[in-house]
Amino acid sequence: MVSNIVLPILQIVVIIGLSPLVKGFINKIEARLQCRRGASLFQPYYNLIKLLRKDAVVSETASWIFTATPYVTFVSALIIALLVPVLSSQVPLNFTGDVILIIYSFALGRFFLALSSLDTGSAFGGMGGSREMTVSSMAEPAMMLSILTISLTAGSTNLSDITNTLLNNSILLMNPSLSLAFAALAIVIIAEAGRIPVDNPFTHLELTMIHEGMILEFSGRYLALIEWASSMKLLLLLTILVNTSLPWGIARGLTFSGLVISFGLYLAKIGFFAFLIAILESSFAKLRLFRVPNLLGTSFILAILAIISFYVVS
Amino acid sequence: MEQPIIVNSRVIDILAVLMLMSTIILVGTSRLKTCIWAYAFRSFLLTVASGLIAYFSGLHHIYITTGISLLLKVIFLPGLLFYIVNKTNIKKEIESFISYTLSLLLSCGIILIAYYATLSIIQFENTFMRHCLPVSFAITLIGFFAMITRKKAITQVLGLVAMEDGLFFAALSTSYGMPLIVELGLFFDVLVSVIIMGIYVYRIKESFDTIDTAFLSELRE
Amino acid sequence: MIIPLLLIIPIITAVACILTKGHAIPKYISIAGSFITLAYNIFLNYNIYTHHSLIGLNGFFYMDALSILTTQIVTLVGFASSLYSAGYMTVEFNAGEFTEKKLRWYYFLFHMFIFTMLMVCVINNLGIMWVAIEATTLSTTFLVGFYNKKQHQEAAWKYIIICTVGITLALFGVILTYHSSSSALGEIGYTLNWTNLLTVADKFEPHLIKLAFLFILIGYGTKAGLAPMHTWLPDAHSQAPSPISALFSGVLLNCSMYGIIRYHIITSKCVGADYSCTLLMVFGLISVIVSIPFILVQRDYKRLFAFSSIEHIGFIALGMGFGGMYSVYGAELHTFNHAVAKSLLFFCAGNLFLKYKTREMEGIRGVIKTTPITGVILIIAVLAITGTPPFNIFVSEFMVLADSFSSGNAFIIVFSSLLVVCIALIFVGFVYNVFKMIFGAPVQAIPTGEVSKFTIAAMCFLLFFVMIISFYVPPLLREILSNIYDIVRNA
Amino acid sequence: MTEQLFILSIILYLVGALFALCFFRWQMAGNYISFICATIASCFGIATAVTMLSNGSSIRFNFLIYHAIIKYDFLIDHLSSYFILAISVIGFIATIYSLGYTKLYVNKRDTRFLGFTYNLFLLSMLLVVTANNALVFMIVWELMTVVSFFLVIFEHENPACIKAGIVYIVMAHIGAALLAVAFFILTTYTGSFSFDDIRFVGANVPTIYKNIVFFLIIIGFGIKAGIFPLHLWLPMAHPAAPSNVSMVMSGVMIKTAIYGFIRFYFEFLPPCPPWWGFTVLVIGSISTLLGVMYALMEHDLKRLLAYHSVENIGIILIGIGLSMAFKSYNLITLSSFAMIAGLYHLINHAVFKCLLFGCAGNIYYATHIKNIEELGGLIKRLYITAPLFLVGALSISTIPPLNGFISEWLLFQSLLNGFNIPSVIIKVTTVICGAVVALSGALAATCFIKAFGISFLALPRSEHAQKAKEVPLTMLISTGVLAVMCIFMGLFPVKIMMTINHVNTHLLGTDIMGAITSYDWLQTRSIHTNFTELSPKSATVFGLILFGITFGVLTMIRPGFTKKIYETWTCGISPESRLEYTATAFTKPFRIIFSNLYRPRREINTIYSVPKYFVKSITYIGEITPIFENYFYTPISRYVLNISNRVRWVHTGSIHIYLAYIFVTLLISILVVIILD
Repeated sequence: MVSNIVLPILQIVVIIGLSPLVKGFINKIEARLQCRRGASLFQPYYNLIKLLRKDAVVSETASWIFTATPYVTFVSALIIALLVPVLSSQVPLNFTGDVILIIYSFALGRFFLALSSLDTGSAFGGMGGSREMTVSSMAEPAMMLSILTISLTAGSTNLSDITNTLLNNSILLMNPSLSLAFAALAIVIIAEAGRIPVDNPFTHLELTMIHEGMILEFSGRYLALIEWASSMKLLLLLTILVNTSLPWGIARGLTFSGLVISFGLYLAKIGFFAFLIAILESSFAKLRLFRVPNLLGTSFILAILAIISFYVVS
Repeated sequence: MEQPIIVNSRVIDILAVLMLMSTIILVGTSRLKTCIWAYAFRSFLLTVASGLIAYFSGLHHIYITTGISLLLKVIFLPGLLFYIVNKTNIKKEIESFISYTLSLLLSCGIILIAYYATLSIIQFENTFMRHCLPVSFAITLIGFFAMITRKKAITQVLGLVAMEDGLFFAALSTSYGMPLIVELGLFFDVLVSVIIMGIYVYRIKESFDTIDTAFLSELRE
Repeated sequence: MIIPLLLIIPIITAVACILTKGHAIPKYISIAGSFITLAYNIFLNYNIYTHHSLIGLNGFFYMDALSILTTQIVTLVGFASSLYSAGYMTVEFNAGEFTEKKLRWYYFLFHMFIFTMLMVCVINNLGIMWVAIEATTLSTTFLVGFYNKKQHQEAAWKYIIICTVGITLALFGVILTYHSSSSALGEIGYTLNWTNLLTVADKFEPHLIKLAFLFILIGYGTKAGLAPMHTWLPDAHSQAPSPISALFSGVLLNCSMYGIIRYHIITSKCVGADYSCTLLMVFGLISVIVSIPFILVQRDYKRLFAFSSIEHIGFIALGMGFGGMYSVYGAELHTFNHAVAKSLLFFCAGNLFLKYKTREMEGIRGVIKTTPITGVILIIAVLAITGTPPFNIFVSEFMVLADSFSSGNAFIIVFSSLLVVCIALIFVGFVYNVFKMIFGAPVQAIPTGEVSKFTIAAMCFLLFFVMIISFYVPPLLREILSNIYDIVRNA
Repeated sequence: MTEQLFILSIILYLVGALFALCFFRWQMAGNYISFICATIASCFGIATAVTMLSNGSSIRFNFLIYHAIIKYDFLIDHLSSYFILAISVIGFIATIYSLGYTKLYVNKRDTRFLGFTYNLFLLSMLLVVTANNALVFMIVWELMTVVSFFLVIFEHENPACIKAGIVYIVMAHIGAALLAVAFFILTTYTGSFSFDDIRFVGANVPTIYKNIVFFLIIIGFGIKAGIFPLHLWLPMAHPAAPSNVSMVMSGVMIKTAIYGFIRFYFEFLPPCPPWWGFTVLVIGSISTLLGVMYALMEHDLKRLLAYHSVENIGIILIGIGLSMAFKSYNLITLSSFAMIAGLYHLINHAVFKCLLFGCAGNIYYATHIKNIEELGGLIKRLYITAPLFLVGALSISTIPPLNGFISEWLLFQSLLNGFNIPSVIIKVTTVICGAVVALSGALAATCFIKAFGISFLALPRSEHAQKAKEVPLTMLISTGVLAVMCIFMGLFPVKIMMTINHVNTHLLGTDIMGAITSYDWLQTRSIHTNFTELSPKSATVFGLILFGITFGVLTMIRPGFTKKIYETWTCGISPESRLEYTATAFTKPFRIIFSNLYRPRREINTIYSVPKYFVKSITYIGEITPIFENYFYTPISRYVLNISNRVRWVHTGSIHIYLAYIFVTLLISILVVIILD
C-alpha cells in the first residue's frame, strides 16, 4: 500500500522537479561548448516561477480550447510520469496502461496544443501547428515500430515489464535488433522533443519555429504549464530510452537505499544523454523542414531493419 | 410409284437447272424488266414442275397449288411488279454494289455452297431429291444474294420472290409440296407481302424521290 | 370450338373497330375486345391447365402449358396495350398527327396483330404456324410505318424485308422437317402437326433435323431479335407508336421464340439436347453481348429499350440452352417478366414522347418532376428490366444463372460468368442513360402533369404484375412453368 | 419472444415507410410519423439484439414460400445480433437526428420520399445481416443499394449528386454481380441456396474455385466497404446524401460488407489458407493509409469524413485479416482476440463517424456550407456542437481515453501477437501494419486538427459562418448521445468486449473473456493480454485527480489569477479572417512531402488592369491529382465507351449490310454445323 502511494508521488516529484533542470543543464552545456558562460543551471525554474505568478493575456478570438490546452498538456504529461519506470522498475500505475497509452497520451497533449495554435487566428500559430503535426506524424511510424520491436523482444508492452526483463536478461540488450531500435528511438525522441536538428527551441523566427510558433499566444500561467509540460516530455522520453537501453542500477523493490542508488544512477544517465543532446545541438544546424522527413525516414528504416533482424536474423 | 419418279426425275432436273439459270439472270443482268420476265419464267417453270409432280405422284391437291401458282406467280405478281415499275416511273437500270461479273462469280460460289451444305442430307435420299434440293437451296441463296447486292427496293422484292420460289420448289421436290392448307397459307402470305412491299416501294418513291434503298440509312447508330 | 373462339374475338373486335364511326367508339370497342380476349383466355387456359393439353378441330389446334404462357402474355400485354393505346392514340389524334380513318385502321391492325400472335400459339400445324408468324410481320408493317414519315417508312421497309427474308429461311427449316417426317412416317398428309411430329421425332434423319433447326433458329431468330439477325428491331421498335413497341418487345419476340422452342423440343428428341442447346446458347450469348455497346452509348431512349429486348431474348435463349430444371423454368418465367416489364418501359417511353416530343435522351431532364407517376414507374421499370433485386427479372435471371453454374460444366460456368459481367454492364448503360433523364432539373418549361389517365391505368395494370412476380409466384403459374419444363424435357 | 421483437421491428419500419407516402398534404406530418416509427422499430431492434446477445440461441424464421425452391429465410445468430445492435443503435440515433435535420427540406422538396426510403434503408440493412439464403441475401443486399441510391440523389437537381449516385449504384451493382457469381460457385457444391447448406461448404470446394470466390468476395464486398482502390463512390456519395443518411451510410451501411466478409471467411469458406488473411491484412493497411492521406487533402467536411471511412474500414479489415491469419494457423484464441479488435473498431467507427457526420450536418444546417475553408469561429456560435465534434475528432484520432483508442490498442496488441505465426512474411507484415496504423492515427489527428481548427476556431471566414445559430434540439440530443457513447465506450470497454466475445464464442468456438480481463486493487476491470494490461477508467480517474491537484496548486500560487482579453497580435494590422491560416496551408507540408502520391497541381492566374503595373486579381488553383480516378477508372470507362462507339458502327443503317449479316451468319453456321458433324 505504501508503495502504491509513495512511489507515484515520488515519481511525479522527480519528473516535475528534474525536468526544468535538464533543460537548464542542456543550455548550460551548450553555452559552455559555445564558449559562453550561459545562464544559471536553474534559470528554467526562475522563468517558470515568474510566469506562474503572472496574470495571462488571452486573445479575444480564442475560445475555451485555448484555456484548456495548458491543463490538458500538463496533466497528460503527469499521467505519463506515472506510467514510466523512473527510479524503480516497478511502475506505479502498472495496470493502467502501457507504452502505447504513453505514446497516445503524448498525442493528446499535442492535439490540444495544435488546436490552440489555430484558436487565436494568428497565422504564426497555424504554421507552428501544421509543422508540429507534420513532424510528429512522420515520427509516429518509426516510434511505433521501434517500440514494438522492444516490446516483442521483451515480451511485453508494459514499460515496467520491459525494464525488468531487460534487467534480468541483459544478454537481450546485445541483440542487434534492439540496438537498431534504440537508435531509431533516439532519433524519434529528438524530433518529438523538438530539439535541433528538427526544431530549434531557442528561436522565434517564423522560418524555423515549430513548437514556439504554436505557443506564441500563451502567456503567464498558461505558458508556464506548457513550457513545463514540454520539458517534462523531453525528460520522460529520455527516461524511457534510458531505462530500457541502460536498465542497470534501477531499483527493483522499494527499499530506500535502492532508490537512492537508483536516483544517483538515473541522474547520471539522464545527464549523459542530455550531454549528448547538447553536443548534437552544438554541432548540427537545424534542418530545413522538408529535410526532416529524410531524417525520420532514416529512423523508420532503422526500425524496419530492427524488426526484420528480430524476426529473420534472430 | 417409285419407278416413274426415277424415270421422270430427269425432266424435273432439267426444269430445276432452267430455274436456277433464270435466277442467275437476276444477278447477271442490268435490266429491271428482264428480271421481272425472268421471274415470270421461273414461276412458270415451277408451275410446270408442280404439274408434272402432281401428275406423276397422283396427289390431287398438288393440282390446286399448281393452279394457284399459275395465277398468282406467273400472272398476277409479275403483272403487279410491272405495274409498280411503270407507275413509279423508275430508271430501268439495276444498280448494284458490286459488278455483275463478280456477282456471277459469287453466285457460282453460292451454288457450290448449296451443294456442299446439302451434301450430308442428299446422300441418303433418292435421286429425285439429290439434284432438286441443292438447286432449290441455291435459288434461295441467290435470291438472298440479290437482295443484298442490289440497291433498288423493287429488286429486293424480286430477290425475295426468288427465295420463295426456291422454297416452293424445295417443298415440291422433297415431299410433293406441303399440306394443302399450308400451301394456301403460303400463297396468301406471299401475295400479301408482295402487295405490302409494293405499297411501300410506292411510298418510298413518293417520300424519297428514289427507290434506291441505299438512301434508307437515316436510322442508324 | 373452344380454342377458335379465342381467335374469333380479336377478329370481331378488329372488324368492329374499322366499321364504327368517330374516334372515341373504336377506342372503347378495342378495350372491351381485348379485355374479353384476356378474360376468355384465362378461362381457356384454366381449362387447358386442368387437362394439361387441349386439341381442337381434329388436331388443327393444340395448346399445352407452353401455349398457355405465351397466349397469356399476348392477351395480358394486349389488354394493357389497348388500354394504353386509348390514351396514347387519342392524344396523338387530338394533336392532329393523323386522320380519324387512320385511327380506326390502327385499331383494326392492332387487333389483327393480336389475332396473328394468338394464332401462332394455338396452332398445331407447324406450317400454319409459319404462316401465322409471317402474318404477324405483315399485319404490323403498317403499324411500324404508321406516321408515314420518311423515318417510319424506312423502318417499315427494313422491318418487312429483313423479317420476311428471315422467315423465308425458316420455311426451309419447315420444309426439311416436313420432309423428314414424311420419310419417317412413310405417308404424306397431316404430318406437320406438332403432336404427330413429336411422337416420331426420334425416327427422323438427324442430319436433316440439324440443318432444319439451324434454319428455324436463324429464321425465327430474325423475328425474335436474336443477334446478328436483330438489325430491324431497334428501328422498328423506335419508330412504331409506343403501344405497338410494347407489343413488339413484350410479345412478338416471344411468339417467335415460341416457334423456336417447339422446334428445339423436336430436335432435342431427335438428336439429343446438346445440339440445339449449344446453338441457343451461342446465339443467346451473342445477342446479350451485341446489345451492350448500344445500351452503353445511346441517344434515343426507345432504341435503348429495344436493344435491351435483344439482350433479354438472348437471355431467354440462353436459359433454354442451359437446359436444366431451373434454367428452363427461369427462362420461361423470364419470358413473362420481360414481357410485362419491357411493355411497361415502352409505355413510359410513350408518355415521355408525348410529354417532351423527342426521342433524344439529351433533351429530357427531370421526368420525376414533370410527370411524377411516369417517373416513378420508369424508375421501377428500369430497375426491373436491368435485373436489379428485388424486382421480378432478377429472380428469373438468378434462377437461370444459378442453374447454369450448378451444371458444373467449366465451359458453361465461363459462359455464365461472362453473362453476369454483361448484365452488369447493361445495368451501367441503363442507369447512366435513363437516370440522367429521370432526375435533374427540367431543361425546358414543360408543364407538370400526366398526359392521359388511360396510359396511367395501363401502366399500373402492368406494374401490378411486375410487383407481384417480384415477391411471389402464384402456385398456378409455378405449376405451368414446371409443366413447360416437362414438355421441354420430355423430348 | 426475440423473434416477435424482430418481426415487430420489421413491421414498424414498413409501416413507417408506407405512412410517409400516405400524407400528401401534410408532408411534414408524414415525415414525423415515419421517423417515429423508425425510432420505435430500432428500439425493438436493439431489444432483439440485446436479448439475443445476453442469453439467446439462434432464431430462424421464414416467410411465405417463394418460387417453390426458395424461402424468405432468416436467421438471427450472434454475429447477426451484433450487427443488428449496431444498425439499430445508429438507426435510432440517426432517426432522432433526422427529425430535426429534415426541417432543412421543408417546403423545398418531397420529404415523404425521404421518410419512405429512409425506413426501407434501415430495414434492408437489418435484413441483410439476417438473411439466411443466398437469393434472399442478394435481394436485400441490392435493395439496400437501391434504396440508399435514392437517398444519395435526394437533392437530384444538383448534377454532382446525380453523378455521385450513378457512380455509387453502378459500382455497387458490379460488386453485387461479383457476389452473385461467388454464391453461384458455392451453390454448385451445395445444390441449395440456403446458408445452412453453404455453411462449412469450404471443405468440399476445390482450391482453385475457393480462391476465385475469395477474390470475388474481396472485390464484391470491398466495393461496398469502400476499400482502396474501390472506394471511388464513397467520397462522392457521402457528401451528396443528406447528413442523416450519411450518418447511417457511413456508420453502418458500409459495415454490412464487413459482415459479409466475416460470414464468408469464418463460416462458408474455412479452412482458409494463410495467404488470404495476409491479403486482407495488406488490403486493410493500404486502405488505412491511403484513406487518411486523401482525407488530409480534402477540405469538404463530408468528403473528408468519407475518406476517413475508407481509413477506418481499413483498420477493421486489419483486425479481421489478422484474425483470419491466426485462424489459418489454428491460433483460435488469438484469432478471437484480433476479431474483438476488429469488431470493436467497427462499432467504434459506427459511433464516432455517425457523431462526426451528425456534427457536419449541424454545421451544414446552420451555415449551408460544406467547405471548411469558408467556416471558422463556429465554436462561439455552435457552442454545443463544437465540443461534440471535438469528442468525435479525438475519438477518430485515437486519442485516449476515448473509444477509438481502445480498439487501436487492442489492434496493436493483437498485431504484436503476430509473432506466434510461423510465416516470417506475415510476422513482419503485422508489425509494419502496426506502423501503418500508428501513422494513420497521427495523420488522422492532423486531419481533424485541421477540420476542427479551421471550421470551429478563430474568426469566421464567411458571412454564413458569421450568422450561424445553434441547431434544433433533436439534432443536438442525438449527437450528444453519440458523444457520450464515445466516452463511455472508451472508459468501459469490457462490456463491449464481452459482447463481441460472445459472438466469437459462437463463431470461432472459443471463449477468451477470462483470459483478457482481470481485476486489480482498485476493483477496476481492466483489459489484459499476454503483453500487458490497460485500464482506461483508472487512467482517466488519475488524470482527473492530477488535474485537480494541478489546479489547486496553481490557485495556491496565485489566488487572484485573471485573464485579460485582448485582440490577437497580427503585426499591427487588426485581426481579420483573411490573415488566418487556411486548411490548404495547414496541410501543405504533407502535400510537399508526399508529392509523389498527391501530384499536386497549382496554377496562379494574375489578371492585370490596363496599365500592366497594377494587379487586378489573382486566382489560385491548387488541387491534387486523384490518381485512381485519372489512371484507373477514367481510362477504363473511356476505353469501354470507345469500344462501344466503334462497335456501334455495325448498325450502319444500310439494309443491305443487315441482310448480309443474316446471309453470312447462315452460311457460317451451316458450314460449322456440317464440319462439326
